[in-house]
Amino acid sequence: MDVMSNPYMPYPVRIDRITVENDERDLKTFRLVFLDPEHENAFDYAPGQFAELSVLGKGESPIGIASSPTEPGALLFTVKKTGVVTNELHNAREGRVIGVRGPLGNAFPLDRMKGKNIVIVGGGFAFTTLRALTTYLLDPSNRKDYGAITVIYGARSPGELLYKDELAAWQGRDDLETVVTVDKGDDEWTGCEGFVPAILGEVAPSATGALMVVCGPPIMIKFTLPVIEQLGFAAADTILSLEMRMKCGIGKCGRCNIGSKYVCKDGPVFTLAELGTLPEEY
Amino acid sequence: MTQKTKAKTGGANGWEPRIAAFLCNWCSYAGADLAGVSRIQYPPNVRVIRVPCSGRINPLFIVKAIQGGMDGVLVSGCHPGDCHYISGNLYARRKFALMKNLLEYVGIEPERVHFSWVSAAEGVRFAEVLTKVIESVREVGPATRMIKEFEAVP
Amino acid sequence: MSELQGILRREVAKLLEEGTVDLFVGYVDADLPLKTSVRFLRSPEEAEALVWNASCTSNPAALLPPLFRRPEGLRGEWTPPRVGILAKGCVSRSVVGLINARQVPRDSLYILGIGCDGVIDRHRVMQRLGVAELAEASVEDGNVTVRATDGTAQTLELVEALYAGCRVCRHHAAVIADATIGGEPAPSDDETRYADVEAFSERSSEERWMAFMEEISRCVRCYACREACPNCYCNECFADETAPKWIGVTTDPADLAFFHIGRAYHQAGRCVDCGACVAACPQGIDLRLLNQKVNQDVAVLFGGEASVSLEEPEPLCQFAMEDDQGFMTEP
Amino acid sequence: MKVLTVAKTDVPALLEAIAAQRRLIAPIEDRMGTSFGEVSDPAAVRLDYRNTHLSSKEVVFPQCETLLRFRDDEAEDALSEERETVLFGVRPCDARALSLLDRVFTWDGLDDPYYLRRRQGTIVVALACREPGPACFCTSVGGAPAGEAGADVLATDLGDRLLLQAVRERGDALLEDAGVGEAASDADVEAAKQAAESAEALLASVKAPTDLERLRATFDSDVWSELAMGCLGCGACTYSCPTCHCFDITDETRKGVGKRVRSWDTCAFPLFTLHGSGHNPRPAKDARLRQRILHKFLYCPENFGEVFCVGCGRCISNCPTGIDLRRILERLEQLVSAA
Repeated sequence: MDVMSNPYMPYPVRIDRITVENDERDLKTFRLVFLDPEHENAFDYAPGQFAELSVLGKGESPIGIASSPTEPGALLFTVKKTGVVTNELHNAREGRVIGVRGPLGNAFPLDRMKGKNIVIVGGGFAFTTLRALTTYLLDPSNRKDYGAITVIYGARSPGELLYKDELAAWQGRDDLETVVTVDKGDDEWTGCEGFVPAILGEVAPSATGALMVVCGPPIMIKFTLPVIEQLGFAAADTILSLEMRMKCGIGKCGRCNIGSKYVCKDGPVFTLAELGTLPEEY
Repeated sequence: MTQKTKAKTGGANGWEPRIAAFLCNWCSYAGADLAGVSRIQYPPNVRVIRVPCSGRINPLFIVKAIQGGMDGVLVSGCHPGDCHYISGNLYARRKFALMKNLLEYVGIEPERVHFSWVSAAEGVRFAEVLTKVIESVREVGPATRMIKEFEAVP
Repeated sequence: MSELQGILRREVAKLLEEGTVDLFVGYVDADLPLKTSVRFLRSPEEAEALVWNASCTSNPAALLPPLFRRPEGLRGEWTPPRVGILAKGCVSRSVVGLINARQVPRDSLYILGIGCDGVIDRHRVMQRLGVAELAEASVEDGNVTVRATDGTAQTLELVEALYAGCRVCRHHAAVIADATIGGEPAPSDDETRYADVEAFSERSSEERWMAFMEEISRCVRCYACREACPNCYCNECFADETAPKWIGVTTDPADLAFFHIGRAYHQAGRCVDCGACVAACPQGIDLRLLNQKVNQDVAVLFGGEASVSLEEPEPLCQFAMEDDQGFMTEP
Repeated sequence: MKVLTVAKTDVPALLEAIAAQRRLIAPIEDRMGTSFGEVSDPAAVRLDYRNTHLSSKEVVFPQCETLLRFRDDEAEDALSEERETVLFGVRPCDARALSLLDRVFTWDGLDDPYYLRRRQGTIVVALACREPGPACFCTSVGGAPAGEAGADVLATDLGDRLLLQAVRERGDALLEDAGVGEAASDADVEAAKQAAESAEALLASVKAPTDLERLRATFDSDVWSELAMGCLGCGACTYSCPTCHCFDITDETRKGVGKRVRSWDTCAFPLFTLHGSGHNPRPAKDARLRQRILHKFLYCPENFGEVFCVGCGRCISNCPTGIDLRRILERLEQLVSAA
């Protein structure tokens, strides 16, 4: 059976470049290039979706796609070293062939976002698909479709921030507001200090005609949601992305099942209103 | 790996036994070391894994080694009474007796699983034990039980 | 039996009534022939449902350790519950094993010992009678009666229907108890305790390997044997570990062999031959054939018996200088 | 559609004719009673059993199935051509379970090629129940002892002969092709109907909760920890369940050669949902038991409009501690109707 019609077959890709993202060296970004250009065409994705990174002999790991479809030629995945597969990836060298299976899951509601102001709030390592979204929105062919863009991104320390060069570039642009914060700065840090919820409260983006997209570790989400509510964002206008253990990625294996939803198929992107109808099992 | 493919990759006689040897750091590893520096000849079929104490050996290591394609396993530690940790080898002795019996019982050839005491001063003894282990494994041939089979691939 | 059942219900009602225990775990009737359910009782009224008969096969000690683990995420004070358990001989030994292994606190337990004449092995009944199903069966007058779809009935003497371990049991009564009900059946002096193991051992290595693989080839990896065993309280079983990954999750013969060798081996010096794993296996694998080998070796080599006392360390938690080392390789 | 009778003495000939060009899987006696197995001797096929101790899902959804094979970094899919298979003599509950599995494996257009290849090549001959087993409750969950769901042919034991009613094209073609048996009389069909009715009358009725809205409200109830107290957390129930379909995907490898395999898995195991970070959304067995029950009786009805339980009773007879799904359902219904 053709690789493109068997959902369990990964596309072979070459690790083109590996970037160490943080001081702890447990976050690396992999730039992956399809061996077969036809596969790249078939891999039709949108920001918010994820894919299974496949290392033959080790297994697969579901990872959010950090690149935007507006950056053709390669896919980006930022991977934290946690288990068997991600360890293997971290030990891999540039040039190695691995597999990508996807795109899987749903995407951020790009159509619904049109004409709206977009507030993007991210914390730590969960910023990956938000980078994809921001990059997509900033693309010259898309930028005019969307209103004001505010990005608030925080990490534990300056060394733990992802995509530092891009953040700097965004901060220099006038078509979006970028606020980067760290829990605690170091000697060289000149930017914002403070937790994401507090900074969000200070920046206080208007909820009028706006959508909120928020991704981060559970503890950040917990304290950010009340702020979002205070700012006046409705639950239906607050968009989150869930993390669950996954295997098949196509709504069969049952692992990521929450209530009647399968995170891999119906998610990972949900509005806060949708999450409210699901049992709290995530 | 099956018997057949093993035969293909083997030496002049078609096959050479591969032995995993778990040696305690304080006695048997030093014994093996002594055998080496004393230029005592012993067969090269062994892969040595150094462990702090024979009491550290999880008996499942032995099963895993055989499943992983080793043809025989040797576990060696300090003589009773000489354990660096006082009694690690004595607890281990009970565990090993049971594991050896259980493996033999389910049909893993007893010739593959060996235990011995070798002190740091016994370089000769180490070489002798190892030679005996290899002879014993040679008698039963390549390990085939517990080995996972894989179909042909591209 | 029914008189004893009455005493049991009264005793348990009293324990719950007087607040001696918060929970009591015993057996109630299941809606299936030759089966009972394990039930945790909270109120004295529920004690009326308790039963005591030859179908009380499970070992409820397996359910104890989680009760004494602090609930995840709970902050502040937490008092473990006081739990009563109906303990036939083997169950009481499992409780001893759990106490010795610091998995359950003695102080929080109330052990109600009960004399046991042995429990039925359903697979054995089917095999002995040559029936494929136990759709209708009952125990009357020391006989197990099984009725087939065509209405014909077959009977088997109860003693013949018992789990093999029960027929050679030395501990019909609880080895520790806070109170005991029922008589104290005499321990078996049956010398055939390891007969199956000995018969198996006599076969050739090749034959044993084939027979072992044939037996475990039925395994579906449901881990009912593991979960039903009070000894399997590990937070993470070797079979579930991924680093190191001991075994795959498949039913490849090599994975099955590793699991069953590992499982049986981990019973060394701890198995009380309660038969819970055998009763739990949905595939009828003769797990006792493996357990008893290890039990025999522990008894013969170290003269030990698992979990019979709170004072004596378990057989593998001790050693003797003069332990047998005839198995060692000498140059 | 063909309606035939085959004398019991001709059943081996029928099976032989079916097996001539296909793989024949039927109930065969084994140590645990009756199990599905590939038939080599038609005389060994048992049609007088109540139910097999494991379900027939293994035929279309094997416990372990190779998805792909690989060497180093190169993989190829392991989809093999499947021989046409006849699953002969499954109870209607198991046949119905196959039709439910179909829903999952084709859900939202996300077809599972491995499942479909087996399923599409499998012709199902269901055997109506005359004497339900002691744990059976199919009529309480939408099934029937002579139900046709998932079946291509429905067979009924009429004493000295089998009545074979084709209920789908494939079944019709199978009977045509086998060429054994003669046209059935109206009396035979009537007799089968009677048999189905009397079997139905033998089945106890279990009051299962049907109000989904209220069932959802039990999520935070204490009832789950009460129900889960006796649960060991093993997979005996889910592995013997004909509709449970959760699986794991793992790589098996040796020196660069290997395979990617999917194997049955179960929500009863803590590892099932354990995140890499150590967080577990269902950390305790009450949450896991709740998942098993609500998946079948709430989430699947929401997604597919059908309860994912066919009332075969295997989870009941296989539970090591005697947990009885019927009692769980009644307890939930009690709770739901009291709400």
